[in-house]
Amino acid sequence: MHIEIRHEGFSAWEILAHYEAQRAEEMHGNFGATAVFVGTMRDFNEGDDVSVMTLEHYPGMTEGYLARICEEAELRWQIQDSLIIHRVGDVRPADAIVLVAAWSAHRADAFDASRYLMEELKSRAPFWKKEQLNHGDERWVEKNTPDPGAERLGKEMKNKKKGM
Amino acid sequence: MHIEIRHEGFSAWEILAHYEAQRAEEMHGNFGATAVFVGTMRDFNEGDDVSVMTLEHYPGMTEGYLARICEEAELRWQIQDSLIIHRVGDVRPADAIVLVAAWSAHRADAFDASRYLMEELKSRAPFWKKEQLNHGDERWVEKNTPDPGAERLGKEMKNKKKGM
Amino acid sequence: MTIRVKFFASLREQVGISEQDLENDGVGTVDDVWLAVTDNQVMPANVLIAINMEYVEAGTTVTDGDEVAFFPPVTGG
Amino acid sequence: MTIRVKFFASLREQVGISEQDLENDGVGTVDDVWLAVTDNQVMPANVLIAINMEYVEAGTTVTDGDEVAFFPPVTGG
Repeated sequence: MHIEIRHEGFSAWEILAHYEAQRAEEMHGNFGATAVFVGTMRDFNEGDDVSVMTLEHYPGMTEGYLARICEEAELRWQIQDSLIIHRVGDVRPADAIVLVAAWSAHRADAFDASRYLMEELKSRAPFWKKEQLNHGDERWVEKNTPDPGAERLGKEMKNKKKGM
Repeated sequence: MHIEIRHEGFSAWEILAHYEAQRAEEMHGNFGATAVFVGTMRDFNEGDDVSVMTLEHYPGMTEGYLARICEEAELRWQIQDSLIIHRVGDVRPADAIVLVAAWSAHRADAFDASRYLMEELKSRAPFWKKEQLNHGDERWVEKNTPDPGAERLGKEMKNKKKGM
Repeated sequence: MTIRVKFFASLREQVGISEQDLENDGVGTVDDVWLAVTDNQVMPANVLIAINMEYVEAGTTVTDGDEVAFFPPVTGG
Repeated sequence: MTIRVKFFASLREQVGISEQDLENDGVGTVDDVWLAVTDNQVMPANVLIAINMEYVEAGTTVTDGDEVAFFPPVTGG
Protein backbone atom coordinates (compact mmCIF):
# COMPACT_ATOMS: atom_id res chain seq x y z
CA MET A 1 0.00 0.00 0.00
CA HIS A 2 1.25 3.45 -0.83
CA ILE A 3 -0.45 6.76 0.07
CA GLU A 4 0.94 10.15 -0.82
CA ILE A 5 -0.12 13.79 -0.76
CA ARG A 6 1.80 15.72 -3.41
CA HIS A 7 2.44 19.45 -3.29
CA GLU A 8 4.06 19.46 -6.73
CA GLY A 9 2.87 18.29 -10.14
CA PHE A 10 3.33 14.65 -11.07
CA SER A 11 3.10 12.31 -14.02
CA ALA A 12 0.89 9.33 -13.20
CA TRP A 13 2.77 7.14 -15.69
CA GLU A 14 6.20 8.00 -14.28
CA ILE A 15 5.00 7.25 -10.77
CA LEU A 16 3.61 3.89 -11.83
CA ALA A 17 6.77 2.96 -13.75
CA HIS A 18 8.89 3.91 -10.76
CA TYR A 19 6.65 2.20 -8.20
CA GLU A 20 6.51 -1.05 -10.14
CA ALA A 21 10.28 -0.99 -10.72
CA GLN A 22 10.85 -0.61 -6.96
CA ARG A 23 8.57 -3.53 -6.23
CA ALA A 24 9.60 -5.63 -9.24
CA GLU A 25 11.26 -8.41 -7.32
CA GLU A 26 8.41 -8.84 -4.87
CA MET A 27 5.63 -8.55 -7.47
CA HIS A 28 7.34 -10.44 -10.31
CA GLY A 29 4.87 -12.68 -12.05
CA ASN A 30 2.40 -12.90 -9.17
CA PHE A 31 -0.17 -10.42 -10.44
CA GLY A 32 -1.91 -10.42 -13.78
CA ALA A 33 -4.16 -7.40 -13.58
CA THR A 34 -3.51 -3.73 -12.90
CA ALA A 35 -6.39 -1.23 -12.96
CA VAL A 36 -5.56 2.46 -12.82
CA PHE A 37 -7.55 5.66 -12.68
CA VAL A 38 -6.14 9.14 -13.23
CA GLY A 39 -8.16 12.28 -12.59
CA THR A 40 -6.89 15.38 -14.37
CA MET A 41 -8.02 18.98 -14.23
CA ARG A 42 -10.41 20.05 -16.96
CA ASP A 43 -10.41 23.63 -18.25
CA PHE A 44 -14.19 23.91 -17.77
CA ASN A 45 -16.77 23.15 -15.10
CA GLU A 46 -20.49 23.84 -15.04
CA GLY A 47 -20.26 25.88 -18.23
CA ASP A 48 -17.40 28.14 -17.12
CA ASP A 49 -13.76 28.26 -18.13
CA VAL A 50 -11.50 27.46 -15.18
CA SER A 51 -7.89 28.66 -15.21
CA VAL A 52 -6.54 27.54 -11.82
CA MET A 53 -7.86 25.26 -9.11
CA THR A 54 -6.62 25.27 -5.53
CA LEU A 55 -6.80 21.98 -3.64
CA GLU A 56 -6.97 22.12 0.14
CA HIS A 57 -6.82 19.16 2.52
CA TYR A 58 -6.89 18.34 6.23
CA PRO A 59 -3.34 17.18 6.96
CA GLY A 60 -3.39 13.99 9.01
CA MET A 61 -7.04 13.15 8.56
CA THR A 62 -6.67 12.96 4.78
CA GLU A 63 -3.77 10.51 4.95
CA GLY A 64 -5.63 8.51 7.60
CA TYR A 65 -8.71 8.10 5.44
CA LEU A 66 -6.75 7.30 2.27
CA ALA A 67 -4.92 4.52 4.13
CA ARG A 68 -8.19 3.26 5.56
CA ILE A 69 -9.82 3.19 2.11
CA CYS A 70 -6.89 1.15 0.75
CA GLU A 71 -7.10 -1.23 3.72
CA GLU A 72 -10.83 -1.70 3.12
CA ALA A 73 -10.20 -2.47 -0.55
CA GLU A 74 -7.46 -4.96 0.35
CA LEU A 75 -9.82 -6.72 2.78
CA ARG A 76 -12.72 -6.76 0.39
CA TRP A 77 -11.06 -7.84 -2.86
CA GLN A 78 -8.18 -10.11 -3.72
CA ILE A 79 -5.66 -7.40 -4.43
CA GLN A 80 -1.94 -7.59 -3.86
CA ASP A 81 -1.30 -3.88 -3.65
CA SER A 82 -2.99 -0.51 -3.89
CA LEU A 83 -1.81 3.05 -4.34
CA ILE A 84 -3.33 6.51 -3.98
CA ILE A 85 -1.52 9.74 -4.89
CA HIS A 86 -3.39 13.03 -4.52
CA ARG A 87 -2.27 16.52 -5.42
CA VAL A 88 -2.81 19.59 -3.23
CA GLY A 89 -2.06 23.28 -3.90
CA ASP A 90 -2.57 25.12 -7.19
CA VAL A 91 -3.28 22.98 -10.24
CA ARG A 92 -3.80 23.99 -13.87
CA PRO A 93 -5.77 22.42 -16.72
CA ALA A 94 -4.41 19.01 -17.76
CA ASP A 95 -2.51 18.60 -14.46
CA ALA A 96 -3.00 15.30 -12.68
CA ILE A 97 -5.08 15.59 -9.49
CA VAL A 98 -5.40 11.98 -8.41
CA LEU A 99 -3.95 8.59 -9.27
CA VAL A 100 -5.28 5.33 -7.89
CA ALA A 101 -4.11 1.83 -8.79
CA ALA A 102 -4.94 -1.73 -7.73
CA TRP A 103 -2.90 -4.83 -8.52
CA SER A 104 -4.54 -8.26 -8.50
CA ALA A 105 -4.34 -11.75 -9.94
CA HIS A 106 -7.88 -11.25 -11.32
CA ARG A 107 -9.18 -8.47 -13.54
CA ALA A 108 -12.59 -8.23 -11.86
CA ASP A 109 -10.95 -7.53 -8.48
CA ALA A 110 -8.58 -4.96 -9.95
CA PHE A 111 -11.44 -3.12 -11.71
CA ASP A 112 -13.75 -3.19 -8.68
CA ALA A 113 -11.06 -2.18 -6.21
CA SER A 114 -9.83 0.79 -8.28
CA ARG A 115 -13.36 2.08 -8.72
CA TYR A 116 -14.02 1.64 -5.01
CA LEU A 117 -10.84 3.55 -4.13
CA MET A 118 -11.94 6.49 -6.30
CA GLU A 119 -15.50 6.52 -5.02
CA GLU A 120 -14.56 6.37 -1.35
CA LEU A 121 -11.82 8.96 -1.85
CA LYS A 122 -14.32 11.32 -3.46
CA SER A 123 -16.99 10.80 -0.80
CA ARG A 124 -14.88 10.57 2.38
CA ALA A 125 -11.33 11.93 2.06
CA PRO A 126 -11.15 15.56 3.26
CA PHE A 127 -10.10 17.49 0.17
CA TRP A 128 -11.72 20.65 -1.19
CA LYS A 129 -11.44 22.44 -4.53
CA LYS A 130 -11.68 26.15 -5.20
CA GLU A 131 -11.89 27.26 -8.82
CA GLN A 132 -10.52 30.47 -10.30
CA LEU A 133 -12.61 31.31 -13.31
CA ASN A 134 -11.15 33.04 -16.35
CA HIS A 135 -13.13 36.20 -15.69
CA GLY A 136 -11.57 36.56 -12.25
CA ASP A 137 -14.19 35.11 -9.90
CA GLU A 138 -13.44 32.40 -7.40
CA ARG A 139 -15.82 29.68 -6.24
CA TRP A 140 -15.69 26.55 -4.12
CA VAL A 141 -16.77 23.32 -5.80
CA GLU A 142 -19.84 22.43 -3.74
CA LYS A 143 -19.95 18.66 -3.98
CA ASN A 144 -18.79 15.66 -5.92
CA THR A 145 -21.22 13.78 -8.15
CA PRO A 146 -21.46 10.13 -7.14
CA ASP A 147 -20.63 7.44 -9.72
CA PRO A 148 -23.81 5.34 -10.12
CA GLY A 149 -21.74 2.38 -11.34
CA ALA A 150 -19.82 2.35 -8.06
CA GLU A 151 -22.87 2.05 -5.84
CA ARG A 152 -22.82 -1.73 -5.64
CA LEU A 153 -19.17 -1.58 -4.53
CA GLY A 154 -19.74 0.58 -1.49
CA LYS A 155 -22.77 -0.96 0.14
CA GLU A 156 -21.39 -3.87 2.09
CA MET A 157 -18.50 -1.87 3.48
CA LYS A 158 -20.68 1.13 4.34
CA ASN A 159 -22.87 -0.99 6.59
CA LYS A 160 -19.81 -1.89 8.58
CA LYS A 161 -18.65 1.69 8.95
CA LYS A 162 -19.46 3.75 11.98
CA GLY A 163 -20.64 7.21 11.05
CA MET A 164 -19.16 7.65 7.59
CA MET B 1 -8.61 5.62 -31.26
CA HIS B 2 -5.40 3.65 -31.38
CA ILE B 3 -5.05 -0.11 -31.98
CA GLU B 4 -1.76 -1.91 -32.11
CA ILE B 5 -0.43 -5.47 -32.24
CA ARG B 6 3.07 -5.58 -30.75
CA HIS B 7 5.62 -8.23 -31.56
CA GLU B 8 8.08 -6.89 -28.99
CA GLY B 9 7.82 -6.21 -25.27
CA PHE B 10 6.39 -2.89 -24.12
CA SER B 11 5.97 -0.77 -21.02
CA ALA B 12 2.34 0.26 -20.58
CA TRP B 13 3.36 3.42 -18.72
CA GLU B 14 5.84 4.52 -21.41
CA ILE B 15 3.23 3.99 -24.10
CA LEU B 16 0.65 6.04 -22.19
CA ALA B 17 3.13 8.85 -21.48
CA HIS B 18 4.11 8.93 -25.14
CA TYR B 19 0.56 8.70 -26.45
CA GLU B 20 -0.73 11.49 -24.22
CA ALA B 21 2.27 13.69 -25.10
CA GLN B 22 1.51 13.24 -28.81
CA ARG B 23 -2.12 14.16 -28.27
CA ALA B 24 -1.47 16.84 -25.62
CA GLU B 25 -2.58 19.80 -27.68
CA GLU B 26 -5.80 18.20 -28.81
CA MET B 27 -6.69 16.68 -25.43
CA HIS B 28 -5.48 19.55 -23.21
CA GLY B 29 -7.92 20.12 -20.39
CA ASN B 30 -10.91 18.53 -22.11
CA PHE B 31 -10.88 15.20 -20.29
CA GLY B 32 -10.89 14.62 -16.58
CA ALA B 33 -10.87 10.86 -16.29
CA THR B 34 -8.52 8.18 -17.62
CA ALA B 35 -9.14 4.52 -16.80
CA VAL B 36 -6.47 2.01 -17.70
CA PHE B 37 -6.09 -1.73 -17.49
CA VAL B 38 -2.87 -3.67 -17.94
CA GLY B 39 -2.77 -7.43 -18.16
CA THR B 40 0.61 -8.99 -17.39
CA MET B 41 1.82 -12.56 -17.55
CA ARG B 42 1.73 -14.48 -14.30
CA ASP B 43 4.26 -17.21 -13.57
CA PHE B 44 1.52 -19.69 -12.64
CA ASN B 45 -1.79 -20.91 -14.05
CA GLU B 46 -4.11 -23.63 -12.79
CA GLY B 47 -1.57 -24.74 -10.22
CA ASP B 48 1.40 -25.04 -12.59
CA ASP B 49 4.48 -22.89 -13.04
CA VAL B 50 4.56 -21.31 -16.48
CA SER B 51 7.88 -20.17 -17.93
CA VAL B 52 6.94 -18.89 -21.40
CA MET B 53 3.67 -18.17 -23.12
CA THR B 54 3.25 -17.90 -26.88
CA LEU B 55 0.51 -15.59 -28.13
CA GLU B 56 -0.93 -16.28 -31.57
CA HIS B 57 -3.41 -14.09 -33.45
CA TYR B 58 -5.30 -13.93 -36.74
CA PRO B 59 -3.68 -11.02 -38.58
CA GLY B 60 -6.31 -8.74 -40.05
CA MET B 61 -9.29 -10.13 -38.17
CA THR B 62 -7.74 -9.29 -34.80
CA GLU B 63 -7.11 -5.65 -35.71
CA GLY B 64 -10.59 -5.42 -37.22
CA TYR B 65 -12.27 -6.63 -34.04
CA LEU B 66 -10.14 -4.47 -31.76
CA ALA B 67 -11.10 -1.40 -33.80
CA ARG B 68 -14.75 -2.43 -33.74
CA ILE B 69 -14.68 -2.90 -29.96
CA CYS B 70 -13.23 0.62 -29.54
CA GLU B 71 -15.87 2.04 -31.89
CA GLU B 72 -18.63 0.34 -29.90
CA ALA B 73 -17.25 1.78 -26.65
CA GLU B 74 -17.03 5.26 -28.19
CA LEU B 75 -20.67 5.00 -29.33
CA ARG B 76 -21.92 3.67 -26.06
CA TRP B 77 -20.13 5.90 -23.53
CA GLN B 78 -19.02 9.50 -23.55
CA ILE B 79 -15.36 8.86 -24.17
CA GLN B 80 -12.97 11.08 -26.04
CA ASP B 81 -10.44 8.45 -26.93
CA SER B 82 -9.63 4.78 -26.49
CA LEU B 83 -6.55 2.64 -26.96
CA ILE B 84 -5.77 -1.07 -27.16
CA ILE B 85 -2.26 -2.51 -27.39
CA HIS B 86 -1.85 -6.29 -27.46
CA ARG B 87 1.30 -8.35 -27.47
CA VAL B 88 1.88 -11.39 -29.69
CA GLY B 89 4.80 -13.84 -29.80
CA ASP B 90 6.72 -15.22 -26.83
CA VAL B 91 6.12 -13.54 -23.49
CA ARG B 92 7.65 -14.22 -20.08
CA PRO B 93 6.37 -13.73 -16.52
CA ALA B 94 5.78 -10.07 -15.64
CA ASP B 95 5.69 -9.04 -19.34
CA ALA B 96 2.75 -6.88 -20.38
CA ILE B 97 0.24 -8.72 -22.58
CA VAL B 98 -2.48 -6.12 -23.01
CA LEU B 99 -3.05 -2.44 -22.33
CA VAL B 100 -6.43 -0.75 -22.69
CA ALA B 101 -7.27 2.86 -21.87
CA ALA B 102 -10.32 5.12 -22.09
CA TRP B 103 -10.35 8.90 -21.73
CA SER B 104 -13.52 10.71 -20.71
CA ALA B 105 -14.86 13.82 -19.02
CA HIS B 106 -16.63 11.53 -16.52
CA ARG B 107 -15.13 8.81 -14.34
CA ALA B 108 -18.11 6.45 -14.65
CA ASP B 109 -17.76 6.42 -18.45
CA ALA B 110 -14.00 5.89 -18.29
CA PHE B 111 -14.38 2.97 -15.85
CA ASP B 112 -17.22 1.32 -17.76
CA ALA B 113 -15.58 1.76 -21.16
CA SER B 114 -12.21 0.34 -20.09
CA ARG B 115 -13.87 -2.70 -18.53
CA TYR B 116 -15.99 -3.19 -21.63
CA LEU B 117 -12.89 -3.00 -23.86
CA MET B 118 -11.19 -5.74 -21.83
CA GLU B 119 -14.23 -7.96 -21.69
CA GLU B 120 -14.98 -7.77 -25.40
CA LEU B 121 -11.33 -8.22 -26.28
CA LYS B 122 -11.18 -11.37 -24.17
CA SER B 123 -14.40 -12.80 -25.57
CA ARG B 124 -14.18 -11.81 -29.26
CA ALA B 125 -10.69 -10.82 -30.43
CA PRO B 126 -8.91 -13.78 -32.06
CA PHE B 127 -5.87 -14.34 -29.85
CA TRP B 128 -4.73 -17.66 -28.39
CA LYS B 129 -2.27 -18.53 -25.66
CA LYS B 130 -0.04 -21.57 -25.41
CA GLU B 131 1.79 -22.13 -22.15
CA GLN B 132 5.20 -23.76 -21.71
CA LEU B 133 5.31 -25.28 -18.27
CA ASN B 134 8.49 -25.44 -16.24
CA HIS B 135 8.66 -29.22 -16.51
CA GLY B 136 8.71 -29.00 -20.30
CA ASP B 137 5.10 -29.66 -21.31
CA GLU B 138 3.13 -27.34 -23.54
CA ARG B 139 -0.60 -26.69 -23.36
CA TRP B 140 -3.12 -24.36 -24.97
CA VAL B 141 -5.16 -22.18 -22.63
CA GLU B 142 -8.67 -23.49 -23.26
CA LYS B 143 -10.82 -20.50 -22.55
CA ASN B 144 -11.00 -17.14 -20.81
CA THR B 145 -13.03 -16.76 -17.63
CA PRO B 146 -15.70 -14.07 -18.00
CA ASP B 147 -15.68 -11.11 -15.59
CA PRO B 148 -19.05 -11.20 -13.79
CA GLY B 149 -18.81 -7.47 -13.06
CA ALA B 150 -18.65 -6.72 -16.78
CA GLU B 151 -21.87 -8.54 -17.65
CA ARG B 152 -24.09 -5.49 -17.40
CA LEU B 153 -21.75 -3.63 -19.79
CA GLY B 154 -22.02 -6.09 -22.64
CA LYS B 155 -25.72 -6.83 -22.85
CA GLU B 156 -27.14 -3.91 -24.76
CA MET B 157 -24.42 -3.99 -27.38
CA LYS B 158 -24.56 -7.76 -27.75
CA ASN B 159 -28.22 -7.63 -28.75
CA LYS B 160 -27.27 -5.37 -31.61
CA LYS B 161 -24.49 -7.59 -32.83
CA LYS B 162 -24.96 -10.09 -35.59
CA GLY B 163 -23.50 -13.47 -34.71
CA MET B 164 -20.91 -12.55 -32.13
CA MET C 1 -11.12 22.08 29.30
CA THR C 2 -9.34 22.89 26.04
CA ILE C 3 -10.71 21.98 22.61
CA ARG C 4 -8.76 22.73 19.45
CA VAL C 5 -11.23 23.81 16.76
CA LYS C 6 -10.50 23.82 13.01
CA PHE C 7 -12.44 25.03 9.98
CA PHE C 8 -11.67 24.16 6.38
CA ALA C 9 -12.41 25.43 2.88
CA SER C 10 -15.55 27.58 2.35
CA LEU C 11 -16.51 27.18 6.01
CA ARG C 12 -13.13 28.57 7.09
CA GLU C 13 -13.78 31.60 4.90
CA GLN C 14 -17.37 32.06 6.12
CA VAL C 15 -16.59 31.71 9.82
CA GLY C 16 -13.32 33.59 9.43
CA ILE C 17 -11.38 31.14 11.60
CA SER C 18 -8.81 28.59 10.53
CA GLU C 19 -7.84 27.21 13.93
CA GLN C 20 -8.71 28.25 17.49
CA ASP C 21 -8.26 26.81 20.98
CA LEU C 22 -11.49 26.93 22.92
CA GLU C 23 -11.09 27.13 26.71
CA ASN C 24 -14.54 26.49 28.11
CA ASP C 25 -15.98 24.09 30.64
CA GLY C 26 -19.55 24.66 29.44
CA VAL C 27 -19.26 22.66 26.21
CA GLY C 28 -20.56 19.10 26.13
CA THR C 29 -21.15 18.24 22.50
CA VAL C 30 -19.86 19.22 19.08
CA ASP C 31 -22.94 21.43 18.72
CA ASP C 32 -21.88 23.39 21.79
CA VAL C 33 -18.37 23.81 20.38
CA TRP C 34 -19.78 25.19 17.14
CA LEU C 35 -22.04 27.68 18.95
CA ALA C 36 -19.26 28.85 21.27
CA VAL C 37 -16.74 29.41 18.49
CA THR C 38 -19.10 30.96 15.91
CA ASP C 39 -20.95 33.26 18.32
CA ASN C 40 -24.18 31.29 18.06
CA GLN C 41 -24.41 31.11 14.26
CA VAL C 42 -26.72 28.45 12.83
CA MET C 43 -24.76 25.41 11.66
CA PRO C 44 -25.35 24.80 7.93
CA ALA C 45 -27.13 21.50 7.27
CA ASN C 46 -24.38 19.99 5.14
CA VAL C 47 -21.47 20.61 7.55
CA LEU C 48 -19.23 17.60 8.15
CA ILE C 49 -17.62 17.13 11.55
CA ALA C 50 -14.56 15.22 12.73
CA ILE C 51 -13.25 14.64 16.25
CA ASN C 52 -9.58 13.67 16.29
CA MET C 53 -9.78 13.11 12.53
CA GLU C 54 -12.72 10.68 12.66
CA TYR C 55 -16.15 11.57 11.28
CA VAL C 56 -18.79 12.09 14.00
CA GLU C 57 -22.35 13.45 14.33
CA ALA C 58 -23.16 16.89 15.77
CA GLY C 59 -24.48 15.40 19.01
CA THR C 60 -21.20 13.64 19.90
CA THR C 61 -19.65 14.53 23.25
CA VAL C 62 -16.25 16.22 23.26
CA THR C 63 -13.46 15.52 25.73
CA ASP C 64 -10.63 17.69 27.02
CA GLY C 65 -7.83 17.82 24.46
CA ASP C 66 -10.02 16.87 21.46
CA GLU C 67 -9.47 18.35 18.03
CA VAL C 68 -12.84 19.21 16.49
CA ALA C 69 -13.00 20.07 12.78
CA PHE C 70 -15.88 21.54 10.76
CA PHE C 71 -15.89 21.49 6.98
CA PRO C 72 -18.15 21.48 3.91
CA PRO C 73 -18.81 18.39 1.72
CA VAL C 74 -15.52 17.01 0.43
CA THR C 75 -14.61 17.51 -3.24
CA GLY C 76 -11.35 15.68 -3.85
CA GLY C 77 -10.41 13.39 -6.70
CA MET D 1 -14.75 -22.24 -56.90
CA THR D 2 -11.79 -21.47 -54.63
CA ILE D 3 -12.03 -21.11 -50.86
CA ARG D 4 -9.02 -20.19 -48.75
CA VAL D 5 -9.19 -22.16 -45.51
CA LYS D 6 -7.26 -21.27 -42.33
CA PHE D 7 -6.84 -23.00 -38.97
CA PHE D 8 -5.47 -21.41 -35.83
CA ALA D 9 -3.96 -22.43 -32.50
CA SER D 10 -4.80 -25.90 -31.11
CA LEU D 11 -7.09 -26.59 -34.08
CA ARG D 12 -4.24 -25.88 -36.49
CA GLU D 13 -2.13 -28.44 -34.61
CA GLN D 14 -4.92 -31.04 -34.46
CA VAL D 15 -5.92 -30.78 -38.13
CA GLY D 16 -2.31 -30.31 -39.20
CA ILE D 17 -3.15 -27.49 -41.61
CA SER D 18 -2.36 -23.83 -41.27
CA GLU D 19 -3.71 -22.58 -44.59
CA GLN D 20 -5.05 -24.36 -47.67
CA ASP D 21 -6.85 -23.37 -50.86
CA LEU D 22 -9.85 -25.59 -51.48
CA GLU D 23 -10.85 -25.99 -55.13
CA ASN D 24 -14.23 -27.65 -55.07
CA ASP D 25 -17.58 -26.88 -56.60
CA GLY D 26 -19.41 -29.25 -54.21
CA VAL D 27 -19.16 -27.06 -51.11
CA GLY D 28 -22.14 -24.94 -50.12
CA THR D 29 -21.72 -24.15 -46.43
CA VAL D 30 -18.96 -23.73 -43.88
CA ASP D 31 -19.77 -27.27 -42.68
CA ASP D 32 -19.01 -28.62 -46.16
CA VAL D 33 -15.70 -26.74 -46.21
CA TRP D 34 -14.72 -28.27 -42.87
CA LEU D 35 -15.57 -31.81 -44.02
CA ALA D 36 -13.75 -31.41 -47.32
CA VAL D 37 -10.57 -30.07 -45.75
CA THR D 38 -10.43 -32.36 -42.70
CA ASP D 39 -11.33 -35.59 -44.54
CA ASN D 40 -14.73 -35.84 -42.85
CA GLN D 41 -13.57 -35.35 -39.25
CA VAL D 42 -16.28 -34.37 -36.75
CA MET D 43 -16.18 -30.64 -36.03
CA PRO D 44 -15.59 -30.05 -32.29
CA ALA D 45 -18.56 -28.33 -30.60
CA ASN D 46 -16.64 -25.26 -29.47
CA VAL D 47 -15.06 -24.36 -32.85
CA LEU D 48 -15.40 -20.71 -33.86
CA ILE D 49 -15.76 -19.83 -37.51
CA ALA D 50 -15.09 -16.67 -39.50
CA ILE D 51 -15.77 -15.88 -43.15
CA ASN D 52 -13.69 -12.99 -44.42
CA MET D 53 -12.77 -12.18 -40.81
CA GLU D 54 -16.36 -11.94 -39.54
CA TYR D 55 -17.82 -14.48 -37.12
CA VAL D 56 -20.44 -16.77 -38.72
CA GLU D 57 -22.35 -19.96 -37.88
CA ALA D 58 -21.47 -23.38 -39.34
CA GLY D 59 -24.50 -23.34 -41.65
CA THR D 60 -23.47 -20.14 -43.43
CA THR D 61 -23.08 -20.38 -47.21
CA VAL D 62 -19.64 -19.77 -48.70
CA THR D 63 -18.94 -17.89 -51.91
CA ASP D 64 -16.08 -18.16 -54.43
CA GLY D 65 -13.05 -16.31 -53.10
CA ASP D 66 -14.06 -16.45 -49.43
CA GLU D 67 -11.54 -16.89 -46.66
CA VAL D 68 -12.92 -19.35 -44.10
CA ALA D 69 -11.16 -19.67 -40.72
CA PHE D 70 -11.65 -22.27 -37.99
CA PHE D 71 -10.30 -21.77 -34.49
CA PRO D 72 -10.80 -22.69 -30.81
CA PRO D 73 -12.26 -20.31 -28.18
CA VAL D 74 -10.18 -17.14 -28.03
CA THR D 75 -7.90 -16.57 -25.05
CA GLY D 76 -6.37 -13.12 -25.45
CA GLY D 77 -5.96 -10.36 -22.89
